[in-house]
Amino acid sequence: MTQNSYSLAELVIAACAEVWRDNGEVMATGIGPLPRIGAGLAKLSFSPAIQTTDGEVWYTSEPVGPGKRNSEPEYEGIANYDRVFSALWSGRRHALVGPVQIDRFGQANISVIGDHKKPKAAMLGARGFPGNSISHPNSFFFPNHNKRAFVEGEVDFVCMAGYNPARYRNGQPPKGLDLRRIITNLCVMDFGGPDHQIRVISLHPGVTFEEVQDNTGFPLAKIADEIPVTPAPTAEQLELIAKIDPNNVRATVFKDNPAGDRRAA
Amino acid sequence: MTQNSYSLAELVIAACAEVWRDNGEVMATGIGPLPRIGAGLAKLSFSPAIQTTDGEVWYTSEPVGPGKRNSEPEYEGIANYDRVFSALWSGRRHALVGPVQIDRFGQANISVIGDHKKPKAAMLGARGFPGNSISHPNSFFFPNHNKRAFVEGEVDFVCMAGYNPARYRNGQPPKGLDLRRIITNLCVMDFGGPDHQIRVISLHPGVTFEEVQDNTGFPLAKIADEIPVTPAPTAEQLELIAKIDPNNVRATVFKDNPAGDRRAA
Amino acid sequence: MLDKRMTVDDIVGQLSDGMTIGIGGWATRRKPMALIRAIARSNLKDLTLMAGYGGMDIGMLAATGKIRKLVFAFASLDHFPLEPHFRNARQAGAFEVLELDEGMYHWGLRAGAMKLPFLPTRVGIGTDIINQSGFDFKFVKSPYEDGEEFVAMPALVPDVALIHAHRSDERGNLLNLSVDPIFDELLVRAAGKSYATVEKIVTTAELDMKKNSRYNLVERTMINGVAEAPLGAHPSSAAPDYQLDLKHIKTYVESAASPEAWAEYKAKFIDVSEADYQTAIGGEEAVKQLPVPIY
Amino acid sequence: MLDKRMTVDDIVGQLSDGMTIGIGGWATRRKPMALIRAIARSNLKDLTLMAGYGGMDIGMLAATGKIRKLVFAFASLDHFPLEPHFRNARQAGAFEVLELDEGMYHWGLRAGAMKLPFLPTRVGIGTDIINQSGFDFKFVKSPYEDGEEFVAMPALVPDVALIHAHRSDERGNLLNLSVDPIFDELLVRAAGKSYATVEKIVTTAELDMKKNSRYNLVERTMINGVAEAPLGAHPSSAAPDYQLDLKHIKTYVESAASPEAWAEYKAKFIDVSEADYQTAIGGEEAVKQLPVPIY
Repeated sequence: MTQNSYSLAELVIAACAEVWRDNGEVMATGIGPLPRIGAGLAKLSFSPAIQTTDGEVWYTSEPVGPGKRNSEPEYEGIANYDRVFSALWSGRRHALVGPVQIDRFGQANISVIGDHKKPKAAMLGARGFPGNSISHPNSFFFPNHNKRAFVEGEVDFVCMAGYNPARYRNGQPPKGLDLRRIITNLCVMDFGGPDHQIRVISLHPGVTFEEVQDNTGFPLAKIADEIPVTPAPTAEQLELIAKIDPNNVRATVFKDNPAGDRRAA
Repeated sequence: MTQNSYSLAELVIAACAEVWRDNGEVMATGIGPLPRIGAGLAKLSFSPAIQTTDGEVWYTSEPVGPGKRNSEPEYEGIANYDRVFSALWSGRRHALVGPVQIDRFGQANISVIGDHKKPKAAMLGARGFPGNSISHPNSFFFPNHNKRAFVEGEVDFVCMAGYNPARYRNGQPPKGLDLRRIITNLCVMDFGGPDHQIRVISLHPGVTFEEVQDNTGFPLAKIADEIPVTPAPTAEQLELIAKIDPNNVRATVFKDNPAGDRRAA
Repeated sequence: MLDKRMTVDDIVGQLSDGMTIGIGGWATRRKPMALIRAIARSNLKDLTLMAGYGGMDIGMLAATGKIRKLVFAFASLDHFPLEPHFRNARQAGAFEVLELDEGMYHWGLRAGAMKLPFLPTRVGIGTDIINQSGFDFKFVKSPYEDGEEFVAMPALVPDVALIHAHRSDERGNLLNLSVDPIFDELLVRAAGKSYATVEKIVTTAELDMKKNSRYNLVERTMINGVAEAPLGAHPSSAAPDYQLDLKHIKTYVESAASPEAWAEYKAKFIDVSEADYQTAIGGEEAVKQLPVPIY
Repeated sequence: MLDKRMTVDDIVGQLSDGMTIGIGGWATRRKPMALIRAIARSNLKDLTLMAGYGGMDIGMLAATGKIRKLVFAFASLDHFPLEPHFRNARQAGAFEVLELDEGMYHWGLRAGAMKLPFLPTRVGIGTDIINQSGFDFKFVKSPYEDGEEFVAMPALVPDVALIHAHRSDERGNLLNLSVDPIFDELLVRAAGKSYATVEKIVTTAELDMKKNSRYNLVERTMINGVAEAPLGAHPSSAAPDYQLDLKHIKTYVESAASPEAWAEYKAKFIDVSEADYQTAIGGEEAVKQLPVPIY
């Protein structure tokens, strides 16, 4: 296995896994194949205490990847709907979700594009985003880093609260608001800039800051003048990823399943 | 079976049953043997829709009397602790309980006699009395009608709210407060006097209003100048009572199990 | 004895124009679809639909023009994330909406169940949920030292709740045998009246309540009527009795492509008796053999 | 792998003077008595005890002088309605109290579980509950048209919750197999940390979670440690594993008659190891044969 033999999906999975490092014993929810496999990777390596589900209603002893299963996993507990709220309101959860839009404040949208009363595009509805956002840590995954996702102004309908002082009657978000990381097809970002400004903390191999900035509707901060490269998944991580995702669903997320290191392309 | 062949306990049971007449489909809770048998009697005769329990955690298809059972009753539903509160907060319950003290406002006490910080007698604690009192109809049973039970001033610790305007910030009790009847060894009373004054609505056979008033710490109203006699249980009712209480626990409630019609004594 | 048995049409007969109707289940799980179809073919109009965890219940009543206002947190067919008929109607501005967080929705039901006008929550703060024209959200301040300010989530109080369960006796003692009961209990407690369709009405003894106590959804005093409606949740699931019907859901999704496609779906699957519906979907045999879906 | 196994003494070692300790169970059901006995023989002092649905937990810690303040709704031994040691201590003014309604108590736990400082309720209005020196109850007004005023029930937040359950695996995945779980789930969610004694620690597979999901008390992230303590609820019940021990409870009740009687009870049943305790009560065989009580 050469150093470059990992896909962009696998790079993203490893970056997703990192969000659950040092979280303690929390419910780890990864929405979509790559975040879900990422949660599994975290659990099988550096965060064994996190609780992951089968994607439906059970906490399982081992991570369950997307797609068909060869055998029934061992269930360690019930994660029914009521209990998910009990867990999330307690703060003992970290979700990695995939909104349609996000803005400079970390405000995120899955409800509508356009006017809420008569939208250009009606999507899911707010789901649990409002409660998640002010109760427990949240991170984000965007498969297509562009200005339609990273919008210039505010998102069209704020489903997830963010660091926008104008949205709070006392200027301060509830103390549960804790936005952590944004993983995209180009880079990894966090909210560690001045006043929670979104900043690039690593660039995927072969991606430049300018490329990221050009595809983002608002100015980004940098963790350093020289932004690190997103760490390649280790051989051990690639093995664990293959174990969690035997159906290779990860290969279907990005068009043509590109290599993780685009310098090699 | 002659007209007088019923015990005071059976008279009281029939009077207890009456509290659940025309209540619709509610949870009927009778605390203590006579109220419990009374609830069963109501269910087997004029109020078949009420729900009664086995005294522990199950709703049963047929009433379950006190003491040993010959067979397991048919369970129709679960009445676990959580669900009891759901039922009572909904208002769909009528409880018939036996406090230690009650006052002219219907305020009732099962917590302490004397000072709450260092009581002369510590009893149960408030239990669910505060919530019951302002959520659903309540009635009362007192086996010994005397001035220690029907106190002159307010009860020593108000566990159940009553019709005492001074206790309400706006002078009005919550609309759920609905005190219905008081059944004792001497009479049946309700709260139908002026300003919810407690009034005698029937006297047990052989009991005079003066006897009741002399044993009550506050002035009572009368339903009429000629107070009716508490109706004797019918032959059919006595049969049902015997069916519900095959262990004859009812005979142990009043000392020497007196006759219901004390004129015959 | 108490006998609460009714037909599906009897239940729909209890509804009237302008009512607020709460729907149980979740997206593609235990939706009372026999009732939804009966409402869709009725003359009812101007309904306020409370369907926090919505799926085809919203879509079908949207497509048949029954909804004046929708209270919801999402509309989805899960495996098909977007509910196409909901989508068409929303994009046409066909009805008012009050969009809520999923947790706010059941918190509002809990307020209704407890006969409280509101319950405090942080949920909604910082979002557009509390800036909608659909409701004027008020705030409430903690009277204790913390002094924190909360959204006052108003009680959600449907006039009528409609749910689907697995078993009932004549008296309305219900079993919901699903692994996840969702929030049907709170919905029933919040509503003025509640009606349930069930897969099968059995004797009280057959409920085997001693074994099944944790599946007893709610006490019977909260249930005003029960109708036997086998496969009444189809094409959503009533597991363990049967799974969702992904093929049928796909047909339904495709029916949103054009008015003609919808007319065809409606003629075949809505404007027919439940007996004919069951024949059209391949009968009980086929439904009971649907595979367990993968999530 | 995650291993949360501890001993009863390990758990008591996590407690310290002045802490607020919440106790699960109800009167004579699933009281964590092995832990209560261990606290009773420890040097711990000045505890605030939250035992809404109290029994011997309150009585034993009252009789051994551990309680500085008691938060409760009742203390009872059910078949013996009055808890005699609680009674003696109360009548001696031995500790402060905050007396609550049973429903207020779990409503306060729910506030704690949801990280809210209070929840509104009508309960307490018109009673002396809200006039006690133990807490300065505040009021909160509905911000909607009704304008109704409510008691603001403060969150109950124990530093540590102690509960007894039936099974656990090493990771703290719990089964509470009782017909009625009471409010142990809310207590655990409200507390800063939670520890459980269980009848038996088994493998995760042996929990048979697929069959027992509705008996899974709470997710393991809420459980900080588990100790195997067979008969750990005795003399209260841990049905279906065993019933309450009415004879032992009678002995306990009688031990309140005099300081000598109490000294004798304490020497025999508290100041001993759990192994000796089990011998003193006749061993597992005897306890497992206790009859089902009649209510």
